[in-house]
Amino acid sequence: MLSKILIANRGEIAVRIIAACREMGIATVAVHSEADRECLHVKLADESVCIGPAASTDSYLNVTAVISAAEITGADAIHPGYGFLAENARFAEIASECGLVFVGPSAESIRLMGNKSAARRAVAEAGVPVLPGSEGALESSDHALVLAEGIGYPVILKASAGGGGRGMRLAWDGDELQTAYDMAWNEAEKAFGDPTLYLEKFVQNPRHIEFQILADEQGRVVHLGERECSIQRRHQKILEEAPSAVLDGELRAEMGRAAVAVARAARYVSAGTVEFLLSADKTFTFMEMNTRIQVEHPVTELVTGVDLVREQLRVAGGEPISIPKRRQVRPRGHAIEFRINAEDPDTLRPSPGRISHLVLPGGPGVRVDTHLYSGYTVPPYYDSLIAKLLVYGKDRKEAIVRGRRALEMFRIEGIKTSIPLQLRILDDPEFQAGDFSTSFMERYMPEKS
Amino acid sequence: MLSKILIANRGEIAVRIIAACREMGIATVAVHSEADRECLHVKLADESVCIGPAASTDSYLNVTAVISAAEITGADAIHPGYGFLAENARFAEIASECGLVFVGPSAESIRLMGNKSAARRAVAEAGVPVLPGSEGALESSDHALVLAEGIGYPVILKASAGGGGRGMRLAWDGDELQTAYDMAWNEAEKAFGDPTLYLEKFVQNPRHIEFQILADEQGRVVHLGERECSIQRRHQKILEEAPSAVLDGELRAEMGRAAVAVARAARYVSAGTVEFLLSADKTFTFMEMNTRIQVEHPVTELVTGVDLVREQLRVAGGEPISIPKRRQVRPRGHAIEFRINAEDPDTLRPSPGRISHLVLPGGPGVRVDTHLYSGYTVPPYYDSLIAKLLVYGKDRKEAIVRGRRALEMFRIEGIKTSIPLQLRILDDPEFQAGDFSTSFMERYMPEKS
Amino acid sequence: MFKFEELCELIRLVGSTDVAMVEIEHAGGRLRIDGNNPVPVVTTAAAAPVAAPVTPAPAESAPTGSTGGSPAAVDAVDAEGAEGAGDLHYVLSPIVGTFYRAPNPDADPYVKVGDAVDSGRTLCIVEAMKLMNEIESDNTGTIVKVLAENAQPVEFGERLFAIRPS
Amino acid sequence: MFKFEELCELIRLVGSTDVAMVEIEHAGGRLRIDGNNPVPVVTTAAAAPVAAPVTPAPAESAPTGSTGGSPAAVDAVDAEGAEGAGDLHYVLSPIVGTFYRAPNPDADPYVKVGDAVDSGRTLCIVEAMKLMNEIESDNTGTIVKVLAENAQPVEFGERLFAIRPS
Repeated sequence: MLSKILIANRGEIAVRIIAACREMGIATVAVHSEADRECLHVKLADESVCIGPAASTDSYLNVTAVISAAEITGADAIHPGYGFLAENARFAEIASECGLVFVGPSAESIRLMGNKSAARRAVAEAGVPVLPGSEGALESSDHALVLAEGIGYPVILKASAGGGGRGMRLAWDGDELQTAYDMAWNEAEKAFGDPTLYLEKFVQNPRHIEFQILADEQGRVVHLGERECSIQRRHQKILEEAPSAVLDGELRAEMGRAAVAVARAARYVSAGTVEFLLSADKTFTFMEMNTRIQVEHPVTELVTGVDLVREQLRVAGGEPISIPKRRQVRPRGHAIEFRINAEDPDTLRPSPGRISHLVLPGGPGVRVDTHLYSGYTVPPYYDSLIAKLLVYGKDRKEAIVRGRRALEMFRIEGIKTSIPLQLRILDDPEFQAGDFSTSFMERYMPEKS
Repeated sequence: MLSKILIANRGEIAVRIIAACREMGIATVAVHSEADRECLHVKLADESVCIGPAASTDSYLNVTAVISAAEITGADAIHPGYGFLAENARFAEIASECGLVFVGPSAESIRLMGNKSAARRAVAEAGVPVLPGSEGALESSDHALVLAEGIGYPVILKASAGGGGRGMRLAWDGDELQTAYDMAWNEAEKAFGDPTLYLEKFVQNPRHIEFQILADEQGRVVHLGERECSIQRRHQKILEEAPSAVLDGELRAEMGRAAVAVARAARYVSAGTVEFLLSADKTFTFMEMNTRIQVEHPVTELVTGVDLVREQLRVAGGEPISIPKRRQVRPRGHAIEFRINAEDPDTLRPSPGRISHLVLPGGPGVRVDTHLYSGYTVPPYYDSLIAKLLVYGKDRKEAIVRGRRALEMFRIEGIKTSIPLQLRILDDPEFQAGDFSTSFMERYMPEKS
Repeated sequence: MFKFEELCELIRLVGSTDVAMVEIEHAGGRLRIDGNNPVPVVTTAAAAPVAAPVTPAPAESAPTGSTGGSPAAVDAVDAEGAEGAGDLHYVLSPIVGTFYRAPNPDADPYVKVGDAVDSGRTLCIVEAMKLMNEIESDNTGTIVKVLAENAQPVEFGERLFAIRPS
Repeated sequence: MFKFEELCELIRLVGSTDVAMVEIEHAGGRLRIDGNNPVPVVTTAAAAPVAAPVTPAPAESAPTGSTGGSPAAVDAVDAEGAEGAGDLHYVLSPIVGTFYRAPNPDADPYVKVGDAVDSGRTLCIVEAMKLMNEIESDNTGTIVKVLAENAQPVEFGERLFAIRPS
């Protein structure tokens, strides 16, 4: 059992972790940059430590500062949240070396799943479908051309060390592939310091479906069903829901088994997410595994009643998952998460600034996870996510109706937010029909200038 | 189906009704006094009308002003909320005469249940146990003495027109009853303009258990289980929960049947509540019926998933209750409501004023129904209830743990609130054990000065 | 300019009310106190010797989204602008209802702009629940502006007429 | 324009109410106090006879509930009070860690109050992850106060020493 946790993160996820810790009787230490003195997680934690200046490279990404803060406060564990150091294998390793429990999987699991081509190979060996593509890293553009001929175009180049869409290039024929190879190589080199590329068949208009996993040290691995995450913009999720409108019981069970197999292949312990591409003909292939708690985890919490952060903390303390062994986790009802970003809903430009007026929606079926308060200034240095509005209804229709009224009753003044964009998505007939793919948001993208 | 509703109330319940209306596509009209221009329900409704000065007798209780506001805005229905005009039979009648749908039961039902001795008689005739006592009004103190000899002391005198503890007097012997009779008569006369009294056996340390009822025009009456409301102070509920720790399935079914019988005896249509006293030996007797939506209705919403205000609006529009006919409503998990009042937690004196800082708790299993926002000034003219914090957990233990952390993460600055008192209740071993009666709060009452 | 205690009192006052800003220039000195309001609305007349013209945003103007209020509020501002605000008297609606300028659709209005009225003179009707309530002037003077529209709803406390007292 | 105590009172007042800004110009002096801002922004004009020391609640002092901050914050205030704040220079901790005044438990402190130090002189050690980081003076002068306690944690940016520059 853990007794004091340092939360190596900020904003809403830090507040969320504090809530879980309080319910478990675990003391909390907040860390913060100089720009985050007034951030809510600092006010709500039992203790706080300033670890550096505003720039996240010097504070939230500063391994020495974070570990040192844990040491001077006597914390026995570190929860990394998402982003920042959450998927940094070296950080997990250092924490362990310093006698601190890392609330997450082992460094080995992080490292394996962080290397996209290695992960792809391990997953394929575990019998989970992957997209046709290169077995490991590409040797040259000629190598890519030969493989692409065999697989058939279109193909996509991805950085082995990649994520967030950088180092990704699509090619519809050999000429395009030749050019794309050099560009992707350079981008990957620049973004990740590692130019290694791999190649995959490109699926047109797929759905992005992910499965929530929980695994404990006792060797139990369970999945808690899927989240539909196809509503994305530049590979950033905007709205997530559960269940997905296109999965039936059989496909859900099959994909769930695959997700568990992936977790087992990675010797995974803790909460994690296995992402799949689902093509129009309902064939699914492994995309990647996220080795952390995710922004959209509350969607699963709402339909399963399982507190994922508490489970994660239990497992980190060496205890087994609390879900009764014989009980199949059976999602009930429908949940939607709306990410509320501090940004202009038309230009998508960040909109930091002072919150002059704030009204959070209440009433049945509504949950708001946020670090906002009236008078708080959203700093320009970090992610623009400022709140997660979650709604729950007995079915998708009720969740959509509830989502609209909650968005309408959510008032944020002083900055621009994505609330108007979310309302437009809800009014979209294709969204309402559940008939969409990852290309859905293209219609809402501002023209590139 | 209703198309535009005037909400003849203010604060959190008006906001709650707006949420339900938005989900049903019903337009809303807020009314407000001059002191409530900045109240949240005014900001969130589609339209608003100022109906009078601060004093509620001149605004929220002003029948002409409310009806007139409905007429000039073209509303087709009036939702009275709770308090104010909610249980005023004459108001319900006038609304109907003016062609407005009154969202609640008929004037006849309100009138019957509003007269405590008449209600008692009707309920007894329906076969529901009532406390031994006078059949209707007492004729004199001698009449009271004779009855009391037969029933056995202690007995309690109550005003027929009463409520909220006024006109109530306890007597342990004939001498006390003689004195109590005159005092209760005078109090009732002063408080309600009607000195009529009735007499009942007094139950020592009972529990206050109430059942939620829904009834439609099609003649269907269902109950949605009980709420445990024994944590009271001066007959004002402070904390409510569901289910009650002392009801087993059999007793719940029996009391539920009794509650349905009461509703049928009152020819009840709409949402309503039947209150029972439950003595230590688990015998229950009818206390009264509240012919309105209640403050604590979200407790039942959390454990049943039924949106009571939406059901109430459906029924008012002539539609049947939406709960499938064959489905027994089976409460799941445990919910607690904490009433947050603007008051000093020690002296219990009201504490109106400006909210200078506000943080609402989020995370799993938390719901906040409130009209507060940072910068809002709580006026001194109305009820001190400013927020309802609701928590849900898989069992009572989890709900209590979650309640504590949510209360700790609920920050209200600028006024005093009952949050510290609620935390003290949660820490009470007898509360935690579920072992309490309506006398529980006596230990937390300030000394009378 | 001010004593120290007076200054403190002023700051407390601004901080505890909804005033957005107070600015004072006097004898070469200048004082400005900004309150915490989203909308800056307080202005003072230029070189005025302190005191009077600290007129906050009129509380009587109808809130946004209000039913019958918006046109009236606009008119009220016009009236103030056109005529110089300080010396006008406003007749307010004592009830919620529908405003009528005449006793029946075919009759002449009770009063029109330019009319001299005595205190107690009937100015209009506000109908509520089928009852015709005659509204009387509570001042003596000249009707400068009619601020509500015939047959339109009015709120409690809404401005109906502007009168220049005589 | 104001006495020092009066000025402090004013600042406290602005800080505790919802006033956003107070600006005063008088007899060639100018005072401006911004309230309610995350960034401290008090400035005074040079001409004012108010002197410099309008140092607001130091932003560097640790927030409530902070780990190692409280005693240091108290000391810092002492130092200001005792010595007249404006001309002091503070050496801040460039990292999170544990503060040591001496290279080892048996050794003498690197410096003590009253010592003259040059820029570049080692003042203390802040240990982070078993690494002993020598912290050097970034100014030349006299040590007026040691603001952190030996073997106690310090935050990033926390004040370690007060130096009167020479």
